[in-house]
Amino acid sequence: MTVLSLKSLTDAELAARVARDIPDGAYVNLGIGKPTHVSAHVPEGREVIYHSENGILGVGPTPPAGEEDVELIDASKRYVTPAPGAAYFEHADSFAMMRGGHIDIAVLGAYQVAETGDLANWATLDDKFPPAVGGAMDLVVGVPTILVMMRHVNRDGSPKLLKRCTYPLTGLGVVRRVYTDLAVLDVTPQGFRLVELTPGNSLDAVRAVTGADILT
Amino acid sequence: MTVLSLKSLTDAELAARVARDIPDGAYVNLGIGKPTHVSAHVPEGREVIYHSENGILGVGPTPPAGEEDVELIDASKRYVTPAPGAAYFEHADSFAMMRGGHIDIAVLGAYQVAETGDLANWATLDDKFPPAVGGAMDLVVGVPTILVMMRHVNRDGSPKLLKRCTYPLTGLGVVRRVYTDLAVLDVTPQGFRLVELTPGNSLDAVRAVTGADILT
Amino acid sequence: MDKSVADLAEAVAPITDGASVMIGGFGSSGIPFGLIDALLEQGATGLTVISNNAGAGETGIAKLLKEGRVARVICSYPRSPGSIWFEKRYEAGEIALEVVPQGTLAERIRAAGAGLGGFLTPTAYGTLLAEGKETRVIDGKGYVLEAPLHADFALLRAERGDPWGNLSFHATARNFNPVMAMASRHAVAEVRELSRAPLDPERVVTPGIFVQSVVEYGVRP
Amino acid sequence: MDKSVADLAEAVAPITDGASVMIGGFGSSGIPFGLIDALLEQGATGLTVISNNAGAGETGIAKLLKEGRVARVICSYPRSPGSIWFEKRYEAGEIALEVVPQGTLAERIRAAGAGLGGFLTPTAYGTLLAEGKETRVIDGKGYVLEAPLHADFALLRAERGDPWGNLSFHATARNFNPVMAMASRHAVAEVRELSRAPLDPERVVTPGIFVQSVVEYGVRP
Repeated sequence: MTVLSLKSLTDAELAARVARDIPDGAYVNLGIGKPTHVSAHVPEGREVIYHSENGILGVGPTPPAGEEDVELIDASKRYVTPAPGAAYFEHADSFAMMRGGHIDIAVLGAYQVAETGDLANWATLDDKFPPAVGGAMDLVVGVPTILVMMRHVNRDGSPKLLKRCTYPLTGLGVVRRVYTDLAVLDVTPQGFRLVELTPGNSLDAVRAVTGADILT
Repeated sequence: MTVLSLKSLTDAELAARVARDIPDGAYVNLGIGKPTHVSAHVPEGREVIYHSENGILGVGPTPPAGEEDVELIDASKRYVTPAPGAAYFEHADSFAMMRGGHIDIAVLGAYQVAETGDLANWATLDDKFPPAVGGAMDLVVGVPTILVMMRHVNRDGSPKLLKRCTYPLTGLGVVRRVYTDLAVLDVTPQGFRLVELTPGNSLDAVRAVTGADILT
Repeated sequence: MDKSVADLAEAVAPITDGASVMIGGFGSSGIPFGLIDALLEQGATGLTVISNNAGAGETGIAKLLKEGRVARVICSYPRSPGSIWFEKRYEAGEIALEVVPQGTLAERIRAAGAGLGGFLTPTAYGTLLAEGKETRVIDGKGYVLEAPLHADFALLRAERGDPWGNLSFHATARNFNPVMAMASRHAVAEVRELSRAPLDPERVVTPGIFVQSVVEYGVRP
Repeated sequence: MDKSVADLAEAVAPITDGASVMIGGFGSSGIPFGLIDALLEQGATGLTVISNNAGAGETGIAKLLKEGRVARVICSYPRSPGSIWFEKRYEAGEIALEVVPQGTLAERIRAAGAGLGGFLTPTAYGTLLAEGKETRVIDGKGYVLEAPLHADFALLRAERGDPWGNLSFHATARNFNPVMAMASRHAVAEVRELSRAPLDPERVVTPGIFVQSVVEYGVRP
């Protein structure tokens, strides 16, 4: 299989690649899962303010063992601390920040991304598996820059980058850029456009595991 | 003129009459003008919590001279103090209290009240006179018990209690009870119904200065 | 004014079978575990539970689900690590589920508390969760009309309360608690510390007008 | 992060002719008098002013009206004791006036800040102020559809601020300031005290994400 000849970034390498694109002074929401690792990789000297939808702006590092506060967590339910300049607030205010366009960047995981920028990251087609939408739909309509970070293909080798999503959508035409273990792609009016290949991969090999065209 | 033979309550007597009907534990909004005087007359032993739409619940008495705080005022722009148990909040929250049905009673002044409970208290028909609506329209749609206190007639002797208001409306069918210097009247599906005449007035004399029927 | 009640049992006594009950909390924070346990003991059943999550492990909402007290769940994120009782009841078809985007859930609750008849939100436009709902396009952007979400009761968790019902919160335990207080006919708050003196009016997050009773429950989870 | 600016002039420098400007305050409280004076000096004209009142006496918004800088006023209560400059400009037909019920004004501003496309409010249903607006009846109650109200700038008054833009307020000076911070593209706050240390996260009323610059102005009116 073609997929086996590709060289994947590790999760940490992927997080570091995304982090490079987070500018100083940005207000950023990190989705649960892989995106939470981005904050650990933001280059020194940049002050990034993290929003967590459960009511904190200015999420700081994990507390030392033994100093956890069960009532001070992020949206992934991990223990956190307040960064300097942090604020606490309730849920309606928190989602006003998201929906109202105040957050600059959100980094989200995805099941599927379409070349139109459609995002599917909340429900599969499995009836038995109860759907759980959380705050993803609010983020994608309000945050001007939606970045997706994910594996380029599913475990079975099937593509996650598609002409059209087959899973229920989170939002229409919302994704700006996709970071995978194989490539970085912008979503343009013409479709996916290559920004860069991750080290050791050829465009042909990446195209072979992508369910849509890649423009260059 | 008939109006001259009537015996009017003073403003203080009228305020005291309204105050008698404010129960212990009520959340009350007092409109600007005459209604602000009601709080001074609530009988001893009752704890009434006053809401002022500019962001305080638990309005206390006027501060002593020299201790005024220009940033601690009520909706009539009078200096106030916080009562025990008071809270400060912003405008959207303040009007959520009003519109959302959380305040029990509002006491408002009026230009006109119709037998249908329609209230006119924000604009006249004078084009030169700029309209100023304030919070009255929000109060009347949200507060279940709207009490009006006003003079029974205009200075020129014309009635303020009418079959239909001639001034622009503040709200439709919202007034529960009207306290005037001549009588207390409930608004019922059948129209105004007499609760009591103020001392020294006959029903016939009051009817003569009222622009709608008074049921007994 | 004294809205304090002596114990958790008295606080949840008014809750009847079939009631709709908002329950504050997100993840492990801001959940009124004391009140939920008291509600279990009290026995009310056939409940509609409105909460962000549907419980995890064997505590809180998970315990209500385990004991079969819940007929319907309205939430944004029912499936979490350890949400086994929710999953069991859901797979067995024993509970009705309404999934609402988290911000829409918060805003629908706030709208109820604020006396609004509904609002237009861009959230979920063009998705499965907007199916059957009225939509409109304004200046090229699609919106979904969402209705206010009221409840009979709210169970809240706060850090500090006073006899007037004023509440303040600790860190991210604030979450849904303030809007739920606004949207329910009868809001009950368990507070870690019940102060007899009034809270500082500048530090009140939920003014007492939104709270019907307060009970001290000192345990911090 | 440092959102503090050196003086009032720098804070209002970005405001252009024809801009819409929200101005916090109710009566005499929570008005950014320092920023308004700086705006007068700066010279921007043809402004749309969105505020609860339209000024009184010869200060604040009244001075902007007196100097002919205002083309349009959106407010709930323009006529107050001493609002002579508003009345003069209004009677002379020199300003356009939109009167909005106070709660609807606050809610329209909040809706803009929260990214909503509008909301249904019972306020003003059946009155002159609902004329020409879409209405509907839900469960027998009438509602008016109201649109969000955005602005280019907001001038705010707060008690305390920090370099991250976090704000806290004093007593009833809070009023419209927090929602206006949310609804404007560029919110400027004058604060009585600019703290170099961050404010206590529990005491922040307006989180810094809503504020673009902060300037110290120690005078309390």
